[in-house]
Amino acid sequence: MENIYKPYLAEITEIIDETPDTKTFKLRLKDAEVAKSFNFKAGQFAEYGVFGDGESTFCIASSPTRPDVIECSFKVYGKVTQALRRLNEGDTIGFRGPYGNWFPLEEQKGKNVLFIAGGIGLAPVRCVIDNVLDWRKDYKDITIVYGARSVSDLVYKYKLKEWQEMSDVKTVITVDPGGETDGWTGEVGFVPTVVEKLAPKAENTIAVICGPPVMIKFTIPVLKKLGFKDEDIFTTLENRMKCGLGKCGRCNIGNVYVCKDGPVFNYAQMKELPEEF
Amino acid sequence: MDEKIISKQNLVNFCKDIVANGHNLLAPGKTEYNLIQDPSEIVLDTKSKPTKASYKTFVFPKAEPILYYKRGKNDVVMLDAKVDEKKTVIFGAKPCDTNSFNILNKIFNWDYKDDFYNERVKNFIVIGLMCEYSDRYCFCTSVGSSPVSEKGSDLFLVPIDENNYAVRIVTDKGKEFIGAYSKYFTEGAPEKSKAAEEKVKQPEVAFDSKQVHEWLGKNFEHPKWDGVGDLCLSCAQCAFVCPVCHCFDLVDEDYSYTEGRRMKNWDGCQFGHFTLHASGHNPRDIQGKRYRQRINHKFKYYVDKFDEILCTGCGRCSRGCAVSIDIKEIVANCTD
Amino acid sequence: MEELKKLAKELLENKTVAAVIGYQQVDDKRTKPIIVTTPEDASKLVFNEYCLNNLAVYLTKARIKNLAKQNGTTLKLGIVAKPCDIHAIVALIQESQLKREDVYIIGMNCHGVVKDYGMDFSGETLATKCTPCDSHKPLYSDSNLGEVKDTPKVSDEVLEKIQAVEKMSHKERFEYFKKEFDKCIKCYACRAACPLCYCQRCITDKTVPRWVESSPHSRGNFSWNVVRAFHLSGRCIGCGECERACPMDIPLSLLNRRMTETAKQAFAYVSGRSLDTPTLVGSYDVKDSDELFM
Amino acid sequence: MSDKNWEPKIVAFVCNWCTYTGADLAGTSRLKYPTNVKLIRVMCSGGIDPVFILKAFERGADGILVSGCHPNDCHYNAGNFHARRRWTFFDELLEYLGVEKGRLQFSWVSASEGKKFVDVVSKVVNDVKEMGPFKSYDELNSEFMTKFPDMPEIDKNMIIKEEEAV
Repeated sequence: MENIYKPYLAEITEIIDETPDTKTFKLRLKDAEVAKSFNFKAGQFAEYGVFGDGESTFCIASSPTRPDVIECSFKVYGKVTQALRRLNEGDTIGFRGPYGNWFPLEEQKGKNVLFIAGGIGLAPVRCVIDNVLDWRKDYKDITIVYGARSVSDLVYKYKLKEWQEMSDVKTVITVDPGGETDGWTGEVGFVPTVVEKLAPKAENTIAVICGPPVMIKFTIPVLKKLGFKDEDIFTTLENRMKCGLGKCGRCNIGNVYVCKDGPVFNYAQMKELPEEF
Repeated sequence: MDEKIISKQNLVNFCKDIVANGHNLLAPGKTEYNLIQDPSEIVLDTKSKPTKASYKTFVFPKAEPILYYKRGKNDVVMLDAKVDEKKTVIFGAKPCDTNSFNILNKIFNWDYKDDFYNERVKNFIVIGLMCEYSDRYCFCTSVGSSPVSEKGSDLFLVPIDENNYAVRIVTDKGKEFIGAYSKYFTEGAPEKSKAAEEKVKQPEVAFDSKQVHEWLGKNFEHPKWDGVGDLCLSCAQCAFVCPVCHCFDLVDEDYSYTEGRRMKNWDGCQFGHFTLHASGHNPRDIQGKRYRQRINHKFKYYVDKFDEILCTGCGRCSRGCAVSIDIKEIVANCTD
Repeated sequence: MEELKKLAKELLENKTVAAVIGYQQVDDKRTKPIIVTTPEDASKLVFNEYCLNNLAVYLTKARIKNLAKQNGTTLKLGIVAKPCDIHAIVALIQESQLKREDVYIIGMNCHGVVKDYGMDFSGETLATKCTPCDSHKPLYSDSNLGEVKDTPKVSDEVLEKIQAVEKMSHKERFEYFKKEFDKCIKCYACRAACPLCYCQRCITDKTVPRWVESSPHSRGNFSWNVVRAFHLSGRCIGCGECERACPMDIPLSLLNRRMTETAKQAFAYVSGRSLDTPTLVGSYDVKDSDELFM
Repeated sequence: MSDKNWEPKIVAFVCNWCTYTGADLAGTSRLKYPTNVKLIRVMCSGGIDPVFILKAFERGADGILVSGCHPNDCHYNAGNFHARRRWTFFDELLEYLGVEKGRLQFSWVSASEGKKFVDVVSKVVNDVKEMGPFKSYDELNSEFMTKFPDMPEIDKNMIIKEEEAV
């Protein structure tokens, strides 16, 4: 009998404090054989469990092209994330995954890619960015727009710096008005406004967008105005999940189970769904 | 399809043998299906009211450990939970109950396979019984079943006269099972059971499920949902007594400082916190939306995805509802 | 019940109330709750022995409360209430969940209701909550309707059961309740149907930390049922809705009634009887008995 | 574990201002009391939720003591008066459900009553010793756990001591 709910054990090899309430874990699967055969695709998620407190769902933030380490980032909100925060390097957590579908990167080769992320929403997008950067020659222009509430809420600052230094990537970082500090050199303004100002060309471009619901809500009209097709706008939905296996019914909206049929949807698919996310 | 005949007395002997062989024997009581120690207590009554709770708890328990763990300083060991492999025979189940496994099999076996469920079903023998009960809440005929439906049964009993039952052998599993008890069975007379079946009064067809499906597709936003939502009290009685509702929750609970288990518990979509995100955002924040999800999931989404209506028409949810919300009435009104 | 229909219609027409929460006939031995918001619908209202629900449960629901808010002013909510339901309304007012002026109580004289739908009304089918009941006329009401009839006299089944339970040894009692609680499936219908379980977030839904386990196994069921009974002790008005709502037939009234008796004996207090006194557990008396404490 | 060597586990919920200080006084006065008792300090007896008691029983307590300031002495004026009403109900309820009276006991111990604290604790310990282990509640725990008792052993160095656990 196979127990689909049984997690792998994973060791926390490194903890990075991103913001006061966001952390990044680097994980190593303990079972050497599992670790060897483990593979996933950009956009998939996993269940991270603290024994005694339960499991929580986050995307895998590292790129599948860099398979030796699994990374995840989370913001402390509920019971499990609070328990995760208390853990130290060397501790063991449960890891179930990878689950769900992925961004169709293979099919989109030869196109320009526009990444738009807000707050902790950079985590799933980061996985795709790294993946695309590793396959750099297959894609044309790469643009990254990232915004957060304030400078201290920016996650992956080391990554942002890395991307900004790349000559073949255009990186725009913005903070909400009022969130800037004295030495802030990036943009000030909400993500939709910044995208509008930037006006990336829609032709032969796909947009990968992830962030708080309100950001997505206002950015999509901007993209539509710029001429993006529904099928070229991708996002990942974040519904509450428990099993990740399409059983527990929590993430069911319309005819889909977000954990199985998602979490990656293009805007055309999203329009078909009832608005329950 | 094979058919045999068994006398009432032999039926009791048959049950006694089942218990003597160390199998679990379940039969409907007033509230739930009970584990039977003394088979002479079993009353087989086609006119009895359905139990308040369905028997899904025996294949999909209300609380079930899926994993045990022990924590060390920074290490964890895990132990798989196992499923009791005892054979379970359910005796005298109503056709509206027996159909449930066909429907549940789909959700527990699409893509990933939930072996906790599968192992239990594998060890399950369902002996159905024709039903002559019908009240205002019954609507099995509206969802493609009937009081004489053999769907989901391994063996199906039809009373042909005062002292004898016709036993229809529906599946190979059923055939194999009664092989060991063949001494109790005599050759059957299908025409008698046919005649008995024809006499059964069928509940009226309350709605056309295809039309309902179509209507639901067009009326996601409808004032009706808020109307029901105002009356519904947001308990999960309807989901928990339902033979096919299958949503669950995974929770960890500690047994001591270092040991604990991960449980799979029933959960219900009518609870406000079912979809509540940790951030405080709730996609289904009011009861009307949750009730809409319940109806849509049963009569639309599940049909689209698995080609089965997620409902057996047993009417339990309506019968037990504290504020008398009648699913049959609501679904029947899902037409233009 | 013409006077009820007429009154409700008037109240809705002259905008005294925004809605009337009442009962609607389903068939001759069945009713269900209805929220009437238009004068035309007032004719659907009924009152008889089959009006089992305690409609006071709706008064604390946010959406129902919002119904009363119209064009910037807050109208009253009308409610058709049996005398026992009015106890619940009184308790809600005592506990500041409701203001007296926000609700228009259409108090019905009552001579008991049936145990369950579909039964003929008689002594045998009288609901167990009605046997010890001494309020046949509303204590508080804005209109008092209905005829006064005698309640059939039958023995107090629940009290007899309680006495039987109390005769058992501790071990037997524990076993008895464990067996009953084991049936619990944690659907929380008891909580949902209870007019006094109005917490926005119940203690069982709180996860950090989780005091009451959510699993419906022996341990979790025991905790939940103890906590539920405790949170209602000294508050329960005895409407019996929890027991009626329970799909697994757990005898919850054995607990509630027992705690009501404790409140009577130890503090001479019956819940929901007076708008002028504070609630029992929300107040204290320096002279309370000290017997329990070493 | 043989019955002879069995020692009861007692949890005492004590208020910060009186009983805890009283217990402190017992210590500084070098009074001896049974070591079975584990003190949990809370700010006021009025702040002890009955779910604390249930949790303690779940985790294997054989007896529980709840103790606060004497009436009229509450640091928060009325905490213990409120508590008194609530505990009257909770005590009745548990007794009715089949928990023997002595399993859950209550007392008022002031900051100056080191001797009384010793007496109270000794009484609770003796009472519970007489009643023996709290088996009834343990049976609630054993569901699912006894069915699969063969947990693999964890490396000895990895074992967390109860004191270290949070």
